[in-house]
Amino acid sequence: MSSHILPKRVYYTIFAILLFCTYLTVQIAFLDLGALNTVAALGIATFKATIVVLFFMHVKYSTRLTWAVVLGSVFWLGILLALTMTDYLTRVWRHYG
Amino acid sequence: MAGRVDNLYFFLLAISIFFSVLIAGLIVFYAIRYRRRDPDSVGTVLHGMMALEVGWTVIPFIISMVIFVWGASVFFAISRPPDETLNIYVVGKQWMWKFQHLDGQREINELHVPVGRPVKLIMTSEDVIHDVFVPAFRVKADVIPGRYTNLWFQPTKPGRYHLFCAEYCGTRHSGMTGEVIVMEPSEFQTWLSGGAPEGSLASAGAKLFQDLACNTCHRPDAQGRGPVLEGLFGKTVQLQSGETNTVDEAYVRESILNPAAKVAAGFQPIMPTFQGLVTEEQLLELVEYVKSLQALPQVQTR
Amino acid sequence: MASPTVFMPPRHYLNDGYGIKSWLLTRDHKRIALLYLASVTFFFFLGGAMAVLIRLELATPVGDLVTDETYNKLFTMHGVMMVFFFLIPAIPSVLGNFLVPIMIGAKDLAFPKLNLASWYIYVIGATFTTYSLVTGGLDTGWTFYTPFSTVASSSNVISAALGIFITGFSSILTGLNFIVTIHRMRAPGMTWFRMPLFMWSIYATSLIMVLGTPVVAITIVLVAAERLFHFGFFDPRVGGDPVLFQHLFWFYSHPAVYIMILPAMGVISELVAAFCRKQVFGYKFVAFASVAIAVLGFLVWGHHMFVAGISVYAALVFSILSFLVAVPSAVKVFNWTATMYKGSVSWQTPMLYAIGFIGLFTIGGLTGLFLAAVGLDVHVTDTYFIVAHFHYIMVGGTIMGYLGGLHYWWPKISGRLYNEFLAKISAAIIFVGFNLTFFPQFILGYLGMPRRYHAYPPEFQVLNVLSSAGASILGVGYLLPMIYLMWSLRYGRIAGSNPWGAVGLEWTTTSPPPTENFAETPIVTWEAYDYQAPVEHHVA
Amino acid sequence: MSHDAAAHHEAHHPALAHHFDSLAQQSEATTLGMWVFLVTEVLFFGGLFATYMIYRSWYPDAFAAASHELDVTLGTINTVVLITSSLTMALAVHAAQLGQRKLLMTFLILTMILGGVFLGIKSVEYYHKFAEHHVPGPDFQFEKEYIRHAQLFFSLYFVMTGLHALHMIIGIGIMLVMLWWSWNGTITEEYSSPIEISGLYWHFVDIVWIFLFPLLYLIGRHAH
Repeated sequence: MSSHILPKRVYYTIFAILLFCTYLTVQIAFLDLGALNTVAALGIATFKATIVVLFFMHVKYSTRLTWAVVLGSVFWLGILLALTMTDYLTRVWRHYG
Repeated sequence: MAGRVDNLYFFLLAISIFFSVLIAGLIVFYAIRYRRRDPDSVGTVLHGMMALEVGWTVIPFIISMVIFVWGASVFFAISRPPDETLNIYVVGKQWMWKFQHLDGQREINELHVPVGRPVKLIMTSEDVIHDVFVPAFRVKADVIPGRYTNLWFQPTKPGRYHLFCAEYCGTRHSGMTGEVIVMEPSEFQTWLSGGAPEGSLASAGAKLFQDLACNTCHRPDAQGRGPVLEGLFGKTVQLQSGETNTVDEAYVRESILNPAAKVAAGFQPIMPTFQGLVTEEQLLELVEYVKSLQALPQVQTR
Repeated sequence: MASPTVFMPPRHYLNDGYGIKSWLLTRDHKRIALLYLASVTFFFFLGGAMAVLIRLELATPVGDLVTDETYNKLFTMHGVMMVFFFLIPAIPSVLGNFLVPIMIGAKDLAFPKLNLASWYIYVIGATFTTYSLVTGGLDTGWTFYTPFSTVASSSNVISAALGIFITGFSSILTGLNFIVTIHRMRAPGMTWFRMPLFMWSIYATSLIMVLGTPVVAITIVLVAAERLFHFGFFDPRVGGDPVLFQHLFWFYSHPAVYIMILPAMGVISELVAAFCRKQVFGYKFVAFASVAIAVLGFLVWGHHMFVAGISVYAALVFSILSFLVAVPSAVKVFNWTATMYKGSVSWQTPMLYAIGFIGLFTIGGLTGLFLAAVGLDVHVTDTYFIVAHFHYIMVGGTIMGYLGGLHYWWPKISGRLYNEFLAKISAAIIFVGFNLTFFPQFILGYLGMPRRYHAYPPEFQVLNVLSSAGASILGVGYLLPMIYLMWSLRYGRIAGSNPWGAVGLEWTTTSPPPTENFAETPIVTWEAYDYQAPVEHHVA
Repeated sequence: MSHDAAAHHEAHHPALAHHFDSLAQQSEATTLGMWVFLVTEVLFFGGLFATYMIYRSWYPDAFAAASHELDVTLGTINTVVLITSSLTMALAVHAAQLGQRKLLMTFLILTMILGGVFLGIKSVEYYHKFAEHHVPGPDFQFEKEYIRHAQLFFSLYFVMTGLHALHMIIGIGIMLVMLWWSWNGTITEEYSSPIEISGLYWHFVDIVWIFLFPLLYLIGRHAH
């Protein structure tokens, strides 16, 4: 729907942020931060994904229903990951072999 | 144990009968009491009563929580074996059960156990997922390839009880049955001593330990390149990666099959993998052998 | 019925174009519903035939009718056919497709071409699965657990998995179509709380179809990758975890059982309202109960794996959540019962099916509590207690609901009335045959007879013979509706637009309805199931 | 679902399907349809991410060792290529909304080219894997210590990037159709929703890669 036409410069700024974040995530990967590496990598990736969703996919200006669908998909992915982890984090005997 | 499961079962049966009869009775009664007498009659309007709705949401919730707590307590009892148990190893293989007592007896599809003593089965599978199910003891546990699962029961009455495979495992899944034979302790001893042809599991493990040349690196005098195994079982060891790890069946088995996964601190990951070189039975023998190695007295008598 | 003019409209969707092309390339949701009706019925009887063979085999303790190899293929195909090709598509694709646009006053579904595509995808998926049935069958069970399905099974796992994978998309497209239609194409005045409860349950079912099916799709891709390219995802020899397969599989397959039961609950809400001529008691609670079941249904899959080696802590988490999902179902049953209080309860066949449903679903649901209690589940899982539980929900619930709905909307679909007397007899036969088949299995289960056994110890024989006897009665019971419904197409009395005197947009248009459903888009001013408003305003 | 005069003007618009009341209702429905489809895609890849998460938590060192075998520079270039294609796609949508046909077609072609470049680089990487025997199966070679768990990593690598590449190919196919519709005038300023929803699909495929890149390529790089 030609609901909300964004000015071109919004796209270019978002593009620049995305490139910078890519550069950032690659640099951080080469520093030894232990467990923080994964947190940083996922954090940056989530940030990049959110700005793509909000601006490139116009969700920022879309109906509340679209918001519900987007948040719903993330929530259901969370259910799958979280409840599976309730099993794997608390298994007493180690896996091996 | 069977008693506790039965009590929970009868409690639930009572609740189910109560609610089924209630609902079935009500709908049949209403169907008859308010049956349509003339074709155009319309039902009287009843405005929903919030109290009723909340009532029949909260009450089933409370009942289900009671059942949950009771079920959980029974499950805790089932899933945590007592400390002192008679350990028996079980290897499930496509369509047969192999049992191994610690003193070396091997049995196929039959398991002799003494009455009155808690028995713990330590189980693994050689191919697909199986499941040891003894209906009389109300116990069941899947047998998964690649790791040990365990199950415990305490028989109270001598006799012969069915043992089924309860996880579909292929063509002769229904043929993969066996029998648990519960005997008086005295009878069990005679049976035990009668059939021990090639010595205990640990002794078989010791022989294997030499054949596979494990002793070249694992020496009692700590000169070898591998850690000293005497008295190691049950202790916690420091790992290369800084974590600590208790030495139990799973750790011994993993270190044989996949040595580099959890290298002990101060040692190089040079041990070759034995994956595919040792069968499940041989693994059990080695584990028993390591368990049987007592800590040496301080003086190096060997 | 007392409606003034009983006539068959000259032009309606059935005679709006003739010939194969008008059916195979139709975009009319009503015709697509009939295409689904034909294909779904075919697979119901194919799966049913296998069930009869299984029961015949189990009449004797020794496996003597068929070899154990064939028996394993029989119960696998019975499971696959019934679950993926009958229970999941039946009510949503047949009754849902036909009624969703009419019940909300729309001309058609949001994406008619996608709707036809979803039927073709269903047929392609079904062809693959039938191919694998004909050329040697599948012996992994409908659950195709690894490492048996990936390493040990030598049957046509890939072609059957491909069939199920493709049919999954037909389910996704149907769900997607319903969600968009309900959100975007309701007639003016048709607010969410004026929609019939069948729509609420179809909406909740569509949510599950869309959110659950993709996960079983990826699980099948992983199993296929493991079989074809040695990508050992679930292979313990490479460090994979077979229990992870079960997590991914049941993440979809438990919500799938709610895909099967929720539409049937929707049908029952309609039947109880129409045949008591009363607003369903606690309309909002029943509506939200459907959505609650859909959401909570995704949190409970672990109760299929209590003995499969998951940790004690996880077992308790899944157990408590499983008890939560039981509460909305209980609320629905209580509300149906309360609706019948002081209603004008007619004893026509659809209502008999509804009463049968409520009774049997209550037993099915309560036995579910046995399985959610972990301590008890350890003993009864993988035994005939489970088989009895889910058949009480699937056969006692979904199929009773499906037949009730089919009978209730048959006049609207075909414009003809079926023979009431014959219908009541077949309903009674089905009720008796069903209980005789599956109630003994509860006892068998507690005595410890495991599932999927080709031969069993002799002491279980008596109950098994009872169950086999019941199965043959049930088989006959299901054949009867086929006969008198087909008969009614030719010789049934003309139904007229509202034979039951029910309230609902579908009863305001002619039977069978015109291709665009309504002469002009209706404006809805009355609440759902408002039987107090003057009757004539409901007849278009 | 407004019943005002505008509906009559749109009533005969070629692209308006018979069962919709207005173009606005139709494009709202198609957009919602695409978003619901993207939910299924999120959960489809979600199953893979769950598998990845568990096996990486079980075998961190093997995954780190195997991840070092992947070429980070090629991965980074691919990420930049895909983000640029997301930009050109967004600009294509922008042009379609303003009815600038020429600009729309150039951006669509640019997006397809960038997609092709991505697939090219991907096939180069796949070739390296085949050459170095890193494809799980009988002839899989890797350092002795992690030979078995590395196979898990590479199985995940091939299935995740393979499915992603498949979705990329489907995306390019959609772009071709959009190019054809833009060329023959189906797409106008009034009726630009097909471009918008293909844009949604393309951005989604880009988001999947945004997560795949760090998870597969950047594990434990510091040890390198």
